[in-house]
Amino acid sequence: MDLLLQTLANGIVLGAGYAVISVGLTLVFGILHIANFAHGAFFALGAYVMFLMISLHVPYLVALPVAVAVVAIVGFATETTIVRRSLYGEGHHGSIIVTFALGQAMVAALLLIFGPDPHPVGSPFGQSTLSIFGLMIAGQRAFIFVISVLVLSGFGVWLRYSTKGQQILAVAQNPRGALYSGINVPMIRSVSFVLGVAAAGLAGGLLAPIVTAYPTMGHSTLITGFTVVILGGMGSISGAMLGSLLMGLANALFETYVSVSWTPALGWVLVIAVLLLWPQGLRGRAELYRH
Amino acid sequence: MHKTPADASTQATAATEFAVRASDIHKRYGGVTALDGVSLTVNAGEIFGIIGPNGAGKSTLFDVLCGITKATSGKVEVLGQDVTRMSPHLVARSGVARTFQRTAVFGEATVFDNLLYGRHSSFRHSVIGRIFRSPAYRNDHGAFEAKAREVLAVTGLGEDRGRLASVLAYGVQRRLAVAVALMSEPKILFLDEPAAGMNGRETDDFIALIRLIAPGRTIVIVEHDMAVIKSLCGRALVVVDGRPVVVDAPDQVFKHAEVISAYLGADDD
Amino acid sequence: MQLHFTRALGALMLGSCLIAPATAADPVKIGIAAPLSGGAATYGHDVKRGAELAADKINEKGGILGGRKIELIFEDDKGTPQGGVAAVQKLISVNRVNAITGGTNSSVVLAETSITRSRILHVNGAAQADAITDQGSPWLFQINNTVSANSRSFNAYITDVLKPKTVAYMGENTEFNKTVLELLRVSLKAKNIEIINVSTYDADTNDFTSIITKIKSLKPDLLYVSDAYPARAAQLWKQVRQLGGFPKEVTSPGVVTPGMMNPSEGAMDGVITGEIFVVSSPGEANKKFVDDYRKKWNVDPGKGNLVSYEAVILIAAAMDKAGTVSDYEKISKTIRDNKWASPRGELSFDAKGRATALNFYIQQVKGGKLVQIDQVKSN
Amino acid sequence: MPDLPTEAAMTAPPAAAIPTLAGAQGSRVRPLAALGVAIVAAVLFGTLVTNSFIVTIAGYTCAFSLFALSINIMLGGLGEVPLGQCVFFGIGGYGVGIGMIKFGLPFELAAALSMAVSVAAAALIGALTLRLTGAYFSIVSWGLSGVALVAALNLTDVTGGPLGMYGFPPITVASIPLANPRGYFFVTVTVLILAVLLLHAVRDSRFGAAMESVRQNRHLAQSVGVDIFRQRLKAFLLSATLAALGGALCVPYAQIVTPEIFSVGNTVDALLMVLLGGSQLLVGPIIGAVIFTVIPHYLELDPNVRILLFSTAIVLIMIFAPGGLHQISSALIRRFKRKSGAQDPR
Repeated sequence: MDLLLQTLANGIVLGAGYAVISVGLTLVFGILHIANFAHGAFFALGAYVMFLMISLHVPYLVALPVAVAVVAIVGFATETTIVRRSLYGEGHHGSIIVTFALGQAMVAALLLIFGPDPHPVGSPFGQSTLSIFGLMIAGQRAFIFVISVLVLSGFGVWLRYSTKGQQILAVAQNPRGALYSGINVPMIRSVSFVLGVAAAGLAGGLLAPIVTAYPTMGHSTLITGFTVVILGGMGSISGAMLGSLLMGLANALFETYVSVSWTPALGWVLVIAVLLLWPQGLRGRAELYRH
Repeated sequence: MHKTPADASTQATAATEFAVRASDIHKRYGGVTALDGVSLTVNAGEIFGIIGPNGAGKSTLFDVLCGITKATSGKVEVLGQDVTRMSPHLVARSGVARTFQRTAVFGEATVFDNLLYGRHSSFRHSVIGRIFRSPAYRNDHGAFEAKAREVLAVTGLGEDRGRLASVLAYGVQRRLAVAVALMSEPKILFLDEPAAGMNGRETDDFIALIRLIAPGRTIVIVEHDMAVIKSLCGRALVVVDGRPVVVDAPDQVFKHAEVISAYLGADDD
Repeated sequence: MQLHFTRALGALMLGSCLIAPATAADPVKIGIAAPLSGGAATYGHDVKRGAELAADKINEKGGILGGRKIELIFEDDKGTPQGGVAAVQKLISVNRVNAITGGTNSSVVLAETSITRSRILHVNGAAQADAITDQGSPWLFQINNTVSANSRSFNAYITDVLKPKTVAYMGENTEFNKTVLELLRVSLKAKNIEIINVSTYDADTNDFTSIITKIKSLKPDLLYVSDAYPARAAQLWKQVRQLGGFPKEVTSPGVVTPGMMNPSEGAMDGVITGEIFVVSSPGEANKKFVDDYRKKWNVDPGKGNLVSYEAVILIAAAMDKAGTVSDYEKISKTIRDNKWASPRGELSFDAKGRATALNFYIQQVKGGKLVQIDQVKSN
Repeated sequence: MPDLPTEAAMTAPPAAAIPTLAGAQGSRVRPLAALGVAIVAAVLFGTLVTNSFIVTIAGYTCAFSLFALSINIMLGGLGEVPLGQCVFFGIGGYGVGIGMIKFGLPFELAAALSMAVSVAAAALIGALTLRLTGAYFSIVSWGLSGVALVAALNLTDVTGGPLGMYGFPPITVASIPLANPRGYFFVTVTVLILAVLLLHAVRDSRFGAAMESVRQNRHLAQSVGVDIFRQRLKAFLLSATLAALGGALCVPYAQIVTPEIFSVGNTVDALLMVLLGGSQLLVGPIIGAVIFTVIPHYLELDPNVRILLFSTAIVLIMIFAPGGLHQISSALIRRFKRKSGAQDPR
């Protein structure tokens, strides 16, 4: 029984981590209709900025926003130099390849600058462990859980009630209509891209103390992100949240009660099953992937 | 041969067999009702117009008629066969061709290849047949060449056969779209706002083209440009807010009160 | 069969290898195929550093064969078999190297041997899979202990000294870890110690909380972790620590590196492991190696650095003694018939071309450093 | 249909002759002449080049080009990015490995069987995934390759587990030993040429035309009677067959088949080849493959710098010349023609 409760707790905390990773991915897909295969690289970038800050003795809680800002800036540069020029309008075909190549380039760059070895990223919560009625939760994970709940709910409120947020939703619903109704669609697009990438940076900064910083760290993250996002329905933020929770619980339960070695396959099996039942994913909208 | 409203109506009464018959079509997207109980009958051999203000549901009706979108309820018969649930490519193979408002042609291909693609449904040869030049392949081949020559002549695209569709002038692209449709030797031809964005000369040429290809075919046109409807159609259906208002000769329908109010009300482009 | 076919290969390619006879002044080229890009690049680094130190040492002494210097040529094996084959092919046919070494990933080295067998001298530095030298091949040698050699020594220590009642195992799903697990099962069974849980995860796993939670719920006496990838192992131990740890904790022999201990930030303290080399081990040779290494790279050497160092030294010394750089029959015989000085003492090679370390050190992580706590005869 | 193009080219204004991105146009370079050149070049290369490294790499490049071609059936043919294509590449490799080592089959038979298995797998996967398009298709197929990798790692009895299948008996095709670099090269290059001929025929067939029409304008294609799903499935099956063949022919090179064969890295390499050469040119992937495999061996660069350069190149290509080198070269040719006073197209 304890085991079950602990497993569920692990699953939820894990899901919170997935949520931070996937929110940016789903936002970018929803607004720009781009599956950003460079998301993992931006995640790694965020972790490395944290590593630099920490090694400069910047306190963790200060370093985190800095990391997000730096990644956001890089994201903006990418948007103006690459994404805007090549990817808007046309189908997924180009965007997949460009973002994939971009990701590879960034990882190679990280490898050249920082070398292949993993770097520790200290965090005040790094070593501590919370125990709530006998349930053990690593401090950093508890922290991630809190932050992701705060950030995501904040983001949701912002989308719903701020003008810009509503414009973003409008563009996601119907770009042409938004254009006619006088919304500056290109601007909304770059805003969304930067937001999405910044979210990846945040995820990197949050998870770095757990997974350490190494160049190829984004790979598995990207895979998790995509499974979660497809499960929830690409472009749907609530779907991503739902998907994260489900995937977190599913992984935890499967690892504890079934088989660890087959867990990596579980996510994809779930994804395919879901897509067969609900072709747009749990919360997705059809037009998002209609040709 | 140019149909006047008069001989169209006589034909309408005379004709017993119909080309398209839709009965009580309803179409809903989520909460929105696009079509609300539309029924219509298009007689074989006539040129039939569908008009109405923007967002009246013309295009939806059009898509339902030629099988691209499926009606929520109601029945569509084309050439005597029920196509209500039939998948689009099968509808196409049963002798129905159409043009589109926007994505009109195969842009990256030459005019000639556009015709080739248009011929798909009447080809029979396999890849193996292609390699060994099987009789089936040679038949397809001959038939295609003959048809292509004819269509190129009719649509006056002979000069442009080697050009990329995307580099052609707009009016020419429209003629190419019709040419592609003609390659499948359709009994019924659906034209979705064919004259939209054409200048006067292009429009006149286009009207001439339609008259040229009309004989032996049924043609259904959705169009804003009343001049086109008036000069081509024997009868026209007016759709307003997803409901059929009146079917009559084009110059008659505008005497209808509801039509007038609808057109004055709606800001037409 | 195998041999037969590669003879054909050798015969065919030799022609292209032995053009332009070398003169006394030409350097002796040693080709090093190692992962320099991608996820395994961290191992490639170890190889590079060890090998370069060795080359420096030899060339300081004026090279071999009356003044021929050692020249190292590195090629990226990308950590994949295809990459390894391409790298070795190129080193042999384009760079015209006189011997091949490097190699960290077993499946990569295994692929490489299909090219080098009966064609060129191949000294495998770090890769541990028994499969590499099992078929035995006249010109193929292995410096590092095989997995089984290491495990036999280490498991003996577990069963005879640590004497746990129950054991839980977790490790990555690789050939190396699979072998470790099999051997562990055998030795535990012999002393009828129960192995109560086995969890093998794949390369992309970075969250172990549920695995650890489950294992903790089974309250094992000893946790055996088998994971050679520094980044992941560091995360794993952190998470073990955060969930309270286990009475006895050991990790598979021959995998603990500074690159693993530093990022673990003390989480590995108390973990016991075994190794064929330890910085603090006695002996002039070892002290000298460690000092030289610190001087060149100002970090402590690890096993990965040591074996690639030894590989280069061995190749050079053997060529020198045999008085040839291309008569591999003769060089190989020389290697088999003699004992070779190394920081670990005198190495000798058995019929399959495997060197067996003289000593096997049981070590424990203390304050982020490996400290020797026991020493068993390697068998 | 080869007669038509030439006939078209004759009667059409010179504009018809300008190279374009259009699929059918790509095949209008007099096929027989091209074939002759290819054969002569292959024979000369195979007989004159003595450096065994280059000959072996060439053989491997031909084998891998088959995989690139199969990717291009999906990319150039359907406009999809099949990140999971390595599944079929891997089936080809494991098919040979299991067939030869576990069942002692001859290479040819093992390869044929692996192709059959690959087609069966493609039929199943296609039924599941081909109704998806764009990013959905790419990601899900990628995921399936992940599943394949996990399976290869864990089904030790079948796949040999993490260390895979190794210790092959001598591999021969029609009693040509593939251990011999020349033998390997001639076999792979022959298969490659045959494959290109097949694809050329496909492109000019009813199927090819339908595929191209779907890629360019699926709605219009549907409205002229093309069954989109069926065409996509046929293309998928064809590409799976080629991928398996490529995977099988790569085995003699590495002499080992490991689970990494299912890693997306292989797909990405092939994708880069296709993009370098140009996805709309029939032999584009092969050109790309040559550039991609040969150049790195002569650039004395840090491997990571190399990756950085290649990836950046891809981004630039996608921004400025989505048609790859093929597009660049034809653009240059056109400019040159204009300069030399040739009639300006259009």
